[in-house]
Amino acid sequence: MSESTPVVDMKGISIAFPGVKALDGVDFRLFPGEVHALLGENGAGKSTLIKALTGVYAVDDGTITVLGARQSFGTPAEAQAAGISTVYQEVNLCPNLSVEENILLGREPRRRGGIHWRNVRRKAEEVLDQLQLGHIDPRSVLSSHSIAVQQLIAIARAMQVEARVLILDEPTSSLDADEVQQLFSVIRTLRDRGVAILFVSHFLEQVYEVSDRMTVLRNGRLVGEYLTADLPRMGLISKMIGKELDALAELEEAESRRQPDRAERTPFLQAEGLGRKGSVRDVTITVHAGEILGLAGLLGSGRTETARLLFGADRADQGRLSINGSVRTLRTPRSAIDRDIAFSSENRKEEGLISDLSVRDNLILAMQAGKGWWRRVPRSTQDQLAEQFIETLDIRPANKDALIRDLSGGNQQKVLLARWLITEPKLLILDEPTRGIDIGAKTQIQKLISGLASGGMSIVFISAELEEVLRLSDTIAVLKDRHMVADIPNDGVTMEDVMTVIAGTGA
Amino acid sequence: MSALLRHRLTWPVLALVLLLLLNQLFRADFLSVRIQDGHLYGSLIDILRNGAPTILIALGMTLVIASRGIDLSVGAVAAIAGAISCMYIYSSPDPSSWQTAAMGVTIAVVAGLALGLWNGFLVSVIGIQPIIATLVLMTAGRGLAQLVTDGQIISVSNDSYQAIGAGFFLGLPIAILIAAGAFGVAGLLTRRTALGTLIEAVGINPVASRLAGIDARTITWTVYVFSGLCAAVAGLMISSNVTAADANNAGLYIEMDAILAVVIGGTSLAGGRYSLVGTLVGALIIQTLTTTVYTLGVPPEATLVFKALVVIIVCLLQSSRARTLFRQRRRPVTEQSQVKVAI
Amino acid sequence: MSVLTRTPAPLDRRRISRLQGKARYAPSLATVGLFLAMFAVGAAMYPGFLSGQVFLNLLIDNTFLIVLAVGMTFVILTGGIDLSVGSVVALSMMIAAALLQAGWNPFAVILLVLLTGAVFGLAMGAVIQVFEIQPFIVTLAGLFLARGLCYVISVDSITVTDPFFTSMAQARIPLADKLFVSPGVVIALLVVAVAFYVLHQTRFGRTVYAIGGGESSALLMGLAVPRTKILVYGISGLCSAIAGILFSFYSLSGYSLAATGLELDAIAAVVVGGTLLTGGYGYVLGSLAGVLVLGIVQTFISYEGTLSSWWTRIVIGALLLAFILLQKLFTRKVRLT
Amino acid sequence: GGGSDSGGGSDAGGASDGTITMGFAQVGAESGWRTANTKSVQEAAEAAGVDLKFSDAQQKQENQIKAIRSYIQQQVDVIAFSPVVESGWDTVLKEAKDAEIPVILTDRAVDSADTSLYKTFLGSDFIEEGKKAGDWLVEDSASTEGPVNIVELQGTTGAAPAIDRKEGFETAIAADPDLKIVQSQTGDFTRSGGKQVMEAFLKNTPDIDVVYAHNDDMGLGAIEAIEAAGKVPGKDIKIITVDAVKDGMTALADGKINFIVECNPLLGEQLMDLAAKVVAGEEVPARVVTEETTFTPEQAKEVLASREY
Ligand SMILES: Nc1ncnc2c1ncn2[C@@H]1O[C@H](COP(=O)(O)OP(=O)(O)OP(=O)(O)O)[C@@H](O)[C@H]1O
Ligand SMILES: Nc1ncnc2c1ncn2[C@@H]1O[C@H](COP(=O)(O)OP(=O)(O)OP(=O)(O)O)[C@@H](O)[C@H]1O
Ligand SMILES: [Mg+2]
Ligand SMILES: [Mg+2]
Repeated sequence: MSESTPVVDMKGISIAFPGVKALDGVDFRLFPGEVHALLGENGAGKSTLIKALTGVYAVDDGTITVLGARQSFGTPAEAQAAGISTVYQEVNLCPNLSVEENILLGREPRRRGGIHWRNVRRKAEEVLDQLQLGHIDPRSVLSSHSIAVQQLIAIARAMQVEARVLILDEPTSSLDADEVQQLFSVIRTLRDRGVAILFVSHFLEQVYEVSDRMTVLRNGRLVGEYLTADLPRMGLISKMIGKELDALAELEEAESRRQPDRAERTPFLQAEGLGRKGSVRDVTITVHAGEILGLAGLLGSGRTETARLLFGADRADQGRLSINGSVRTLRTPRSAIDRDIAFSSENRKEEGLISDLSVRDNLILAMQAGKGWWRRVPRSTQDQLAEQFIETLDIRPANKDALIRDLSGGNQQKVLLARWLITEPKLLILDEPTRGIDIGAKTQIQKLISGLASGGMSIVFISAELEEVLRLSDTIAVLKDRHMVADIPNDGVTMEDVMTVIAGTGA
Repeated sequence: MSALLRHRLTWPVLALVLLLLLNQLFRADFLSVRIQDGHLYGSLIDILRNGAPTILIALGMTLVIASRGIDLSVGAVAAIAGAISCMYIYSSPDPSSWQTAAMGVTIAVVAGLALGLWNGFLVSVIGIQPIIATLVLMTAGRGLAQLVTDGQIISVSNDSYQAIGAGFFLGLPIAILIAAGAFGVAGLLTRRTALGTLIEAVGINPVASRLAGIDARTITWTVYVFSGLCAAVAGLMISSNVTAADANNAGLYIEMDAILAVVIGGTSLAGGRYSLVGTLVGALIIQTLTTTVYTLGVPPEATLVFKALVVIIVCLLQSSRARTLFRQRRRPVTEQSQVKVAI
Repeated sequence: MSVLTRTPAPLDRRRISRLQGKARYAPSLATVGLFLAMFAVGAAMYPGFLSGQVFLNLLIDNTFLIVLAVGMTFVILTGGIDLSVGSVVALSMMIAAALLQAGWNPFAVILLVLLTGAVFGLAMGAVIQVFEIQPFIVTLAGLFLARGLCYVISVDSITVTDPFFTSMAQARIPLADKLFVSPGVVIALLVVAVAFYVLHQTRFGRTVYAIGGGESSALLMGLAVPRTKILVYGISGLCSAIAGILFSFYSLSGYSLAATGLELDAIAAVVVGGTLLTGGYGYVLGSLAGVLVLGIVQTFISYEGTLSSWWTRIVIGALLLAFILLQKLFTRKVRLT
Repeated sequence: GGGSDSGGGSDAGGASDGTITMGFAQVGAESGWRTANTKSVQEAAEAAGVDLKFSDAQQKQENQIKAIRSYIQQQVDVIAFSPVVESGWDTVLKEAKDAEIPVILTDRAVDSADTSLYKTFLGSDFIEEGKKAGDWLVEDSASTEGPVNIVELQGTTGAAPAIDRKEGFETAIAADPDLKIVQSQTGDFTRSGGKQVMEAFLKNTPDIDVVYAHNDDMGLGAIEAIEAAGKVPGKDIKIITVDAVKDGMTALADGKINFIVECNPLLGEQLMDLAAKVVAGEEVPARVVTEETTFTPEQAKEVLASREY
């Protein structure tokens, strides 16, 4: 990694949104042949910096130099033409088009005026193979794939061009270990070819594994630029959150929660052979009051679909479900909510956010829906609840009137979590609640979850990180190929145990 | 000051004022209002009275649009309501008593509610795209109205009935009082209860709203019923104003005027956030525009060109882009709601 | 931090997602199927209905609507709408008729009309894009403007006597035994073919779909969103002008009140043809089928011949409803979102 | 002969068994006048034993052309229609001629240069109606001194009756230089249009003497506006209209309207007579003008009871 001239040199970048100074005089350099991690808490300004570089936002102040030339891209297209290829934080593809098209949109190979569809398919397959995604049918519609797969396709799209700069904004938040490794090996190959790579992630292991250099932001300001080798992990964390190390030690401390005695617990929800045609089957689980049930399984194994059945978002057509001792058919989310069940979806953009409404309105939504339209939650209660949760979950900016779409990804997630906590459910189903959340907030949320369980709430917890599942859950239900294969009480279960179950039992 | 300039109602209100001033310029007594026969008389009063049906329909339309829908059938519903009430009064044994009028009005309003129910059913239960669902009634509705009147223009002479559209109370046109009342009720209903927020939520992201436990179906249904109600009352006003039910022409193209009013008022057709006050201003702009054409004596063949130009100018003024174009470039990509579902 | 690994996805998943891909065609296919069914019902109910010429008349009588629906499909695919098409048809007819009356060369007239339509559309597109005003309102203003300009040209109707236009109006292209189509049909079908090609074989066409799928995503993917959005309205304007010429061939006149409400017919045809008004899903061939469905509804009514005016309207509404309900029934299983 | 080989109920031989099949393509149902016209045709057809195929074009020329094509396809014996607009009929009329189906125009004319495309035109003369209105006014105001301010409520912009009634009226009043049209605006042939326009006129021009409305409905709307302004219709402001529908005649009898030019919608019987002759191959005159008169309040009172529409 030579100190040659940077491909990208941003100086004194400032961007203000109404009410927020998202970036304040930030400098940033990116050299060819390096993997550069951009780090910071939720809302630190990482995504904004990327968008400033790629022409999505106009900068208020500062200069951007790309390949030695002053640039101010007016559109992402111009940035792309200048050799900057970007995967933005939210999946930004077209759900109505096929996978191959999403990969090659705008640069389809042509032949005699028309698109050469055979070549489109070939090129798409090539890049999918590179990411070991050969099993995905390039002709399938994007929206038929889970968020994780869509994320991978977005990455495939970015890698499909011969770019000078590759920007990846939280590409790994929904990927599994294999895919992360696969992605990294491609990243390394590209780096060795001299591509400059900008990488954003909240997984510090990954940052240390793949990056050569890092830039830390805090509250829109530059904290510093470091060589990865020079900055130990704890040092990095304290730079990110601006606190000293002992405060962190406390954060890292694992929770020790009194596990309620199995015998004395009352089952809140029981599913027997629950299933739905074309979706999952054989879901037999019991969630007791005060218990955390973890759903483990591979990507696409049907965890999300199980959660949706339990919440009535999809209607079960097999098996039996009983809640609080009586048999119920959940036809709609409403009927689940009326039985004190809550569900926070993994797909926050499409299934969570009401983007044009304020943080307060979003927070209050589920509670309001429960009360019906006639009985409005009084404004004072709304304000008080909003303030309370903005404080407990450290939602930034701490402005209840901000539109939720203007919040950073992690902060949006917190608002959605708060939406359900306000309803004080008896069973809370959390699908990937910690995705895209910075390490401080993540620990906070984990604490919160076990705190809630201690208070008697039942929780169904889904996470792509098995460690997290193991750490929090009292019982682990394992899914494989969209049916349930095992139900393991978590008394000293290890990752290997779970892996064995997944690998072992025949399909 | 800059906050005032940014407010989304500033330009529509300004446009309205400009239009009124333009009229004043051409006719010195345009803005003057005098008392005649115990009630207010003047062009401004005419604008309010003639604008009342549009205001009313636009009110219902605002909520429909906020929920990501559209209601093309309002004109036909207005025609049906007018036809039913006039036919009832016309064929009743005592066509001039207030009881007859009251009964006719009641039947018409019930019919409006039923037609709203029907639209809402097609949209929220069957799941037909609103534009098509309401197109069905738009097409068939005028036929139904003509069926009721047997294709004739039904004249009634009933003072109580005539009062709805042409009468005065405390010197003010009753039509505008009704519209104001409906406006107040709608404002209260949507802002004092949670209805407004829930409609917006359904309009912005129906999937997320459902998962948050909102009964999107009932909400959607409700807005169409409300729209039907507004259209029926507007239809009563229209027919009462000329003391006759004209099944073919009553409320013709009023759906376009209403949508135009809603959009000028700053509500996006993509659903979501809406502004009732904006709609009110929008409807007044449209009515003033019509009156302006008559006042200025714009030749009939140039009338539409004139209307088009005014609409374009109003919208250009109102567009946030036009304002920022003259200032510095500030263009975050508008994060439109990504969820695409059939409206 | 370790995360689970993935086993290769089971094979049937591939098939499922492929099926979901096919489901995109379902609404359009349902339209075609239902059209055929209606034709069969008509044949059973009315003597003389089952004839090739009845079908060909559907094309002959709807050439302009087919072309309009094609242009409208482009616009709706991007999630927009164009209300001005009916008025632009009338304007095109007026310009053509007035210029022909003034003795212009018919080909020069056609060229000028097409240019006017395209420029009119592009101008609306530019206003929509640059000033970020909603398409509905811009094109509604366009509707007023074009209609108003018709009156400015002439309040009276103008007859076209130009020999070229007359020959285009009265020429018959024989197909088989006593079956014929008009030259307009050939032009309209050509427009459909070109549109199909553009939408499915060019980057521009794919961008149209992408914008409908998510405008901000398309922008972030580096697609030429602004240009495409403007062009789409240009295309719709151009199609309206072509439709205007076809209407002139059809009626050999220019009339300010012609083609009123045609925009609603075009929108209805597109939607009946399976296109989602929110954009992103739909096909021009579906729109063609949509036009035929609307046409056959009218044929039904004129064959019935005993409906009074209001029953005509009621029956049209009812048939439309029945059709939409059936379409819904056939595509019920399909979740497009 | 077309594709139908089964020779259904309405083959060309229909005439030989005595029943005539007539295809009638109506403009629409846009006014009470039009509905009366439709009813008259339907009733007359029934009385004459004519098998009537009726279609409503909803004011669209293309719909009317489609209907006529379908009549040709169905091989009716005679086609009658009220064209939405004057121009643009040559193609489809040629098709009818080729299929040897005679065509009769009702109510409105077409401007085809080739008059052999249709057998006859039965209907009123709109220019004449305008003239009659104008003539009455010239006569009526001959005694008054000074300028007479006229406001005109036009029909739908571009519609033939609107254009012709305006033209005829203007021609007639040119005879008296005192008569001046001070304002003219379209009221779209509707009551509410007439009322709104009149409201604005009243405020613009304080001394209106005469209202000339292209149909009764707009005149009736104007009456309401005039009354609301505190003036007396028929006295302070004179009103002339065209049509003579029942509501108009009632207002005339009440003295709220001063003069109505009749435009008779009851063409049914005349049409059936003509159709029978045409199908039988007899000669018919190329132009049949409907019997039409004018009404003063006194005449209105006499005939009001017997008016059918
Ligand atoms: N379009 C916008 N309008 C207003 N404020 C915005 C907008 N986009 C971002 N912000 C604000 O700018 C700040 C920085 O946001 P940004 O998305 O860059 O954070 P981030 O570092 O990417 O966080 P995360 O890790 O949660 O994704 C936040 O306070 C956010 O609320
Ligand atoms: N590899 C794949 N190819 C095609 N479709 C897939 C694939 N993986 C998942 N899906 C589809 O995505 C949807 C979601 O599966 P689901 O979300 O229940 O799994 P999950 O265990 O929650 O996995 P994830 O970690 O992706 O959320 C299902 O409809 C499934 O058919
Ligand atoms: Mg971010
Ligand atoms: Mg999942």
